[in-house]
Amino acid sequence: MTPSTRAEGACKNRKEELVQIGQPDPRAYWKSLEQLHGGQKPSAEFAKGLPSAAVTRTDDTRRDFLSLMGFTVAAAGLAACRAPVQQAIPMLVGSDQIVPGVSSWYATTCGGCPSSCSLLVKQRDGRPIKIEGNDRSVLFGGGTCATGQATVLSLYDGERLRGPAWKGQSADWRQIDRHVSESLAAAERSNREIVLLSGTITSPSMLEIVTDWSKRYSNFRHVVYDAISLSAMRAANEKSFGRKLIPHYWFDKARVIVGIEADFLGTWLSPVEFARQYAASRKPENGSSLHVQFEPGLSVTGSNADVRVPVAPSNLGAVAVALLRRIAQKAGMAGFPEGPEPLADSKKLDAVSEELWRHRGASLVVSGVQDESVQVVVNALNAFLGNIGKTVDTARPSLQRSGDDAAMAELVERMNRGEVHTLMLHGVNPGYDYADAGRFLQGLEKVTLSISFSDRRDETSSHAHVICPDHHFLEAWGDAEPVESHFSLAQPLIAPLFNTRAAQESLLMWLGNDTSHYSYLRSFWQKNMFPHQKEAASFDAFWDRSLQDGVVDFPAKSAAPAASFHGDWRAAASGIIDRQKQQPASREDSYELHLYESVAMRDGRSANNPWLLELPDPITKVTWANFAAVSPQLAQRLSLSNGDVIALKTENARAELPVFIQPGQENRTIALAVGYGRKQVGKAGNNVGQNVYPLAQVSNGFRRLSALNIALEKTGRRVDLAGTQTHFSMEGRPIALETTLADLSKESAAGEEHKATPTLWTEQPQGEHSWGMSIDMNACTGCSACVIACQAENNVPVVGKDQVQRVRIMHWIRIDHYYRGSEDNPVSLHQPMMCQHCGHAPCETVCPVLATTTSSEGINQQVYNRCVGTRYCANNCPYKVRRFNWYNYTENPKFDFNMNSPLGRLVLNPDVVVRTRGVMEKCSLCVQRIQLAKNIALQGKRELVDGDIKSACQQSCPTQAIAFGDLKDPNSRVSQLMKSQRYYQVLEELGTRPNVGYLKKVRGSAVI
Amino acid sequence: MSSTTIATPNATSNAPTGRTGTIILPPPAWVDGDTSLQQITNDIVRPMEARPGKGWWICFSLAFAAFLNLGGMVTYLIANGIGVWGLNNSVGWAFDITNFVFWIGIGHAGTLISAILLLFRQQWRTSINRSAEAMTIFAVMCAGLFPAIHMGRPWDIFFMFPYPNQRGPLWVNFRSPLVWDVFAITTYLTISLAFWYLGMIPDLATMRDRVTNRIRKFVFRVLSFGWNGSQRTWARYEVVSLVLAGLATPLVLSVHSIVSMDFATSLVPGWHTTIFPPYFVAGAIYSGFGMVLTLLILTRQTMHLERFITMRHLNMMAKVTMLTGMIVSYAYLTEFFGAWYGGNLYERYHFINRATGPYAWCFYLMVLCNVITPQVLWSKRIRGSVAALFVVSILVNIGMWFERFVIIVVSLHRAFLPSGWGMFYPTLIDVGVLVGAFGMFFTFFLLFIRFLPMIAIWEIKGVAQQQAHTLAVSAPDQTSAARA
Amino acid sequence: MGILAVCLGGALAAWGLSRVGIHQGYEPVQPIAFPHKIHAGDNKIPCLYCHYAARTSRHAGIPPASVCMNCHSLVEKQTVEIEKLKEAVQDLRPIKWTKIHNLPDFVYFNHSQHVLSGVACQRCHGPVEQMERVKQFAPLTMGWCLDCHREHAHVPVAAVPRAISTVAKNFNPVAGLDCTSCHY
Amino acid sequence: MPPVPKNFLVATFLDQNSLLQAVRAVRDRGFRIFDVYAPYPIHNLDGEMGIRRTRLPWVTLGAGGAALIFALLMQFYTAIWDWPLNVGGKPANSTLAFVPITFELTVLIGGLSTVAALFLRARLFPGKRESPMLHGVTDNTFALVLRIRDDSFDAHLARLLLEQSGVTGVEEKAGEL
Repeated sequence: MTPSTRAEGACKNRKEELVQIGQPDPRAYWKSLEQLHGGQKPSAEFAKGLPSAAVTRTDDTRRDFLSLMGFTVAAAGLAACRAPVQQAIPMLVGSDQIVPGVSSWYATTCGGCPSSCSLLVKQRDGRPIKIEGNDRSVLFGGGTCATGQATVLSLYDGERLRGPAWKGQSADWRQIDRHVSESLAAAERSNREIVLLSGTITSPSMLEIVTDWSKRYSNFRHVVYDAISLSAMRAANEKSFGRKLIPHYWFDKARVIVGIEADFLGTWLSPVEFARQYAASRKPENGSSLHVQFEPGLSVTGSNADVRVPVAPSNLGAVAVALLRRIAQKAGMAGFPEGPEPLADSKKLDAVSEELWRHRGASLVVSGVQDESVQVVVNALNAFLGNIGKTVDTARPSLQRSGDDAAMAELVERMNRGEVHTLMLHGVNPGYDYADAGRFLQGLEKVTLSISFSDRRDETSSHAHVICPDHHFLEAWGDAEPVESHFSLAQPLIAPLFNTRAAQESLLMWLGNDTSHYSYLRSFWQKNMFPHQKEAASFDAFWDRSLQDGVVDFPAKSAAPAASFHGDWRAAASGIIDRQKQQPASREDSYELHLYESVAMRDGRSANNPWLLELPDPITKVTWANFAAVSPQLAQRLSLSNGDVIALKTENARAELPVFIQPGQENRTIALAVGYGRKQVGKAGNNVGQNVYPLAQVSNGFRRLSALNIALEKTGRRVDLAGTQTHFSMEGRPIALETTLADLSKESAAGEEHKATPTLWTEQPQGEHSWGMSIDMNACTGCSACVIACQAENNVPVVGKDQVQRVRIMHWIRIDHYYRGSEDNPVSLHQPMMCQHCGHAPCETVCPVLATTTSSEGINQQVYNRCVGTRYCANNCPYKVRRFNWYNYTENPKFDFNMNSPLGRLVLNPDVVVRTRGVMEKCSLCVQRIQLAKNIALQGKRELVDGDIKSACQQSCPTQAIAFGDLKDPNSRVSQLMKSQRYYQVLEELGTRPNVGYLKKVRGSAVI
Repeated sequence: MSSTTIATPNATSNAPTGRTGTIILPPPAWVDGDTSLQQITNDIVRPMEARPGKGWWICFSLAFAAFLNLGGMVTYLIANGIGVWGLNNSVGWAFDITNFVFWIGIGHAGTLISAILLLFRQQWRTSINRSAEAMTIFAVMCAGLFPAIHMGRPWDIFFMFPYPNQRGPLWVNFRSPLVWDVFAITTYLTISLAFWYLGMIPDLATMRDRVTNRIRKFVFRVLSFGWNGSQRTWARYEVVSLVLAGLATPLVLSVHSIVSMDFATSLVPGWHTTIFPPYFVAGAIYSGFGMVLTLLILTRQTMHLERFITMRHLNMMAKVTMLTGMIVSYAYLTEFFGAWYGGNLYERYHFINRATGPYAWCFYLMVLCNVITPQVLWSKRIRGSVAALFVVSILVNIGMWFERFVIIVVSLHRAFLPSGWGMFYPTLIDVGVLVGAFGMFFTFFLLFIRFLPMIAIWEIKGVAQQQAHTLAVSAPDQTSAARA
Repeated sequence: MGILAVCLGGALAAWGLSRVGIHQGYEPVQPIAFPHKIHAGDNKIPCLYCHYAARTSRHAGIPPASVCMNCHSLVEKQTVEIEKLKEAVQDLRPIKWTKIHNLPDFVYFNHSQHVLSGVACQRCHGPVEQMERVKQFAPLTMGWCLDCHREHAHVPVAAVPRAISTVAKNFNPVAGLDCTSCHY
Repeated sequence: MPPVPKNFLVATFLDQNSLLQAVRAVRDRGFRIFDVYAPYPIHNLDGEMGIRRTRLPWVTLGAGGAALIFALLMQFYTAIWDWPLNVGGKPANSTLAFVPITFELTVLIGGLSTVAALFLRARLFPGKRESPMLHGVTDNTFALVLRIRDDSFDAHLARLLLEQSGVTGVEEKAGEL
């Protein structure tokens, strides 16, 4: 690989090091498959992509200049002096797959969480650099989530293990295989168990390997453990429908959606898919569905609901029961146990049940409460409403969560009793996230051989005897079946960066099967998938097409009719009522806890990903920490202010977190995000926030994400939270506008189209196109996938907590969150905000050096190399979307995130300049994508068509809230949307004439 | 003024006063004591010839330390990036541009005294114009420092100038007030420097003819351009002075107007207002006079120049300060009225926020210093007290610094979208650069009063001669009264 | 005299400053003395035969050694330089060429866009087919780029010989003058 | 070394009034005053000496006017003709925005040219040596200098006239002025 930049000295040497392949030097990375195989070197000029791109270059210019500052007449002679010699090293043997400088796209499956979304990954010069959704997937439809977008950075995580380790010492695979085989033989002879403890496995081929193991070893057991499990739901569904399953939901078919503490738009089960369905059901053109959410803390889902009711965790079951009581009455079911009304305002429940009943068969009740009885009640609700088989699909269930809390608890006990000989840990970290992590680790001590497939020394693997680091999913083959009969393939985008091995391959190896994982996968598909299809004649053709598409869908395995509900809902309901009655009257000083997955951190597995650490929480906009969300009322009563650290105590755990005053928070409940406070994940994520998993209470064998009777005390300490937005009121300004369904229909009658503000100036000459964007605030859920997508696409640096606190976040797109209404339960609005590409841009007029001007195609273009950094443009930008490079964020040890390491810089997009310090930057409407699309059109000798260009944010959006296109093309989607009655431009009264417009948020009919 | 100069004879007129029979009050005497030419020369150059006193050394050490500190701070700033300041995405300018506007404002009094008062033939300017002009130049140098160092990439500052280049050529944006600033400040500094230096040439010649040390003689010879007091040259010289004064007068008004346009042409609530140019000019003169008062009181007391910088001079300056202070106060009122009357949502919020927001204390400090303080100058007793005037002048300086801070930071920190709101907190480097700029200013000023004639010798001579002449002709008996 | 010296010095300094960062005429010695004259000139091998990436990529690319070997495994003539090439291929040792045309990283230049629009290679690289050793022909300054872009901002590249014959006859893209044509 | 011919008659005074008297006296008798040297400008002396009003302001006007035209042309050329960029949708010819720079350049070049013209006209330049003939004129002495040109110069009469008007010393001196 060539140092294409004019890099000298240390910088160059480092790159030279990178060039050395196969050296033991840990910094010697692959840059491409070809490099690894066959000793071919991909060619030269990776201009900007390589580490230290523009930065060194501009420095050189400066160096040239400074060297001439001291000139006299000799300046002329000096001008002849040369910049450092650059070398270009072509491949020895050309490849028809890799043309330097041309990106290719491969379909694969996301390994960021068990939702297993289908992806298309951009590979450039042998490196995956951008994750995008695979729009051929019928489930996920091309959207992604923030976590998925960020997984590409995890690939280049410097904390990943460079190779396998045996008892803390690095070892080679052969050694390890010998040790493990010996140990397994011993295990077989003993009467102790061999256990594979894994997270949810959606891969059918891997499950086949697990089956092979159970066949081979009689004492083998597979235990599935999810940190955030839906174990109770599975158990309840076994009781209700006779099968341990998680149903697959169809939010798009529901006209009334009732959520009882399930953040299905943010984190719950399969958020990308659900967000997509949800947006479809919420289209105002079709008369939006009604969404009612009962939840303790304000979640992304709750912030989108038409009606949101704050309910304490202990009361959620009662709400479900109260709803069921009403529905049962309507359905004519007798014998419903009597109980108190859970809400002060019982009319609300009447209205909700009325709506549900009115939309029988087209409604949906979901709950994430980890309680069997509640889930049975919810199942009963859906059953009585006739939703089973319609919006609740049990015939083709979701396989995205299969954790079993009880089995895990049992395993821990067995381990402690010394009944486990060999324990293999795959995709789990119970040493961090298990409710009683101490007990688990104690048990681990008693295991004869513990093997972890973790990619790093984490809280669990550091206690294991062997670490056999698994590939990152972008380096690995694989498949997934997120929903029954919907398959998604995974293929490697890069040769393994380190001496890692697919866990599947290790498992096969220890079974004595030395086929590669790839051939195992292929033969598995040949055996199990190929026969079910008819299109392809040969398996090779089928395989190639499947690999190219990334997804294969088969009809449901069993054409069984919708499962009938036969759960004992009466018992479940009375159980809940009894529990409610038994509950001690809540004391003044005891509170409830609500634990939730944050959009950025989820269960904590990506905790070393600086992009995610710096992703503002969609609701609170806090980065780099978790916090205790308390209601304004409680804060006032306890005189707490943002940042005051409080201690929360359960019977056996205690956590201290800073307070964040959260409007809409249930008054007696304190909400905490799990996934933070990891101790052994890496330098970026270690000790960020607090681990609150130990606070979770276990009831009836299920770990609930809540706790009762929490003691709260003030510590007197303060921790300043790093929020990217500190003011959540619009102050009565017309910024994020909303309308109602009723008004909308009235307006359509009036039929008034948006008109540009008048101007005194003559129109400037325009080119062939006029790029514009339209953002549907009704579709935007605030999920923040676009933020990370933009960061990945545009080489946006991570700046760290301190800089965020100093209001210096660099994100080009932010999602503004505003509240309206009362503090106790306000209405939320999410407004993505990026450069509005004003036709009459205030920033341009004030730039002294013409570093920012309007292009002939309507883009507000920022030229970094011309910018001198007066920041005048940022001051004069009414949208405050310009971002200044306060420091050098690349190759600066003070910002020790991905851009400070040669490995981390591999993620940079070579088509976008890495900005040096002192220059202004901002959204460019992904101009590199526009140019690329134009060039592709040129290569294809055709005109650009609508949809050729998708901005990174648009591509990632699961709800298609963002439309980008040519405003001059009257048929483009964006032009069509501009004609919408809901179209408006933010602050258009200033005469800025933005090319980015918004569609107003629509509030549902005010039935409730 | 009017009370003492009912019919002051025209300074250039040689008509014997009183000849026409009008009752003429004696003109004010602007030089006390012996008005013999030699004595004037001796008295004025005394500080340059004597060894500097303890007071000078203390002041100089402090100032120079701060100046060195500025060097360190600026080096650190350029080595690390603008991030070492407290600026952020919401508040892109704070101490940097506050200091810039503050120093530019300080400069204005010098030009006003030297140019505008020359055109108005105000003789009291003669004792103070030299040092006021020097103050202008040093202040503009301080001011010029900030636009340079506030840039993210100061090494690219040459991008700001329209020079032929190989980028197309790519020129500059002549619509940007920052480019106007570049031209305005360059012009202002150059013209002020020319004016100052031109005025100093005869005095440099005086020095050349006095000093005996060969090196000093050489230096003064080079600097004095071979001036020999030729009346033919004097005639041209005076005309050129008038021409320069005529040019500098609109220039000084334009400079702060242009600086104000940095704000006025933007659309930030609190900046976007048409009253800024006159408001800023008045503020500049107000702050400049504050600084002139500070400097002259210090120099007068430490260098014993009471003969030339009389209480009457201080009195005049106090009056100008009071007048401009009231103009400034009026502008504050107008801003609030405009916000209320204009009915613009953002503008209104800004002014409510100015008076009640997190930076309200800055606003009230500004009101205290700029609105309340000048009112005490109505009192003749205060105008006659050096100590009181000194305190007032310091308060004026503080108030005017905060005025700029309020305008810049308070406007920026809560602009249009509440999601983009943020607070500015200065860092040590911010404060260090602020202090350092004062260090630079005072270092230069202290060197100036030590090495260059800080009062225009030749102008004082002219005034003193005329004063002696007039008094002798018109009312010799009132001379002592006027002095009292 | 003095004034003249100052003027002369100033002019020289200005000229010197104006040449900073321009490496026109750069003609480094390459590890293998590859003569473009023989290949592209005498033997008339099309530019895009070896620099095939220029058709699809932003980089024209230096041909992999395997491309050289397409001919040199057949052509019998042997020289010291060809021997160097063959050794490198045998040893799997990449050849480190010295890059001649270097644009700053903040400029995005796409070869394929220009090649497909019909810009002849010689327009920027000069008469390479006559060069024994390649040297930088053009100043590669922004002004130089713009000279051509302005010329073809509305008039497609037509007068210049086509580098590639596959460009559709009636598809004549024009040159962009926006900053974002090259800077992003 | 041959004696240098004494070519100037230098009369020195210690007060302005004596000087004025002397000037009138010698002028009345037809002497042409070479120059008067004074520590400060004496305002009513120019007329007495017969000095014409200087034409330097015309330089200001000319240079300022040229600068004005240059500034306008520069801005028109760069912003409209050479490379009109779309800056905030504003028309390329934003004439009003060009006013400040036009004004500043006019003042700058006008002012500097005037100063330069003064230096040229009065032959002032850095390092020019002072004349030893004029001791004290930068301090407290006024000097009236007559040039002894040829035989027609009545040195005696001149001396007489000067001595009558309160002179402190009259001397014939050789040298350059």
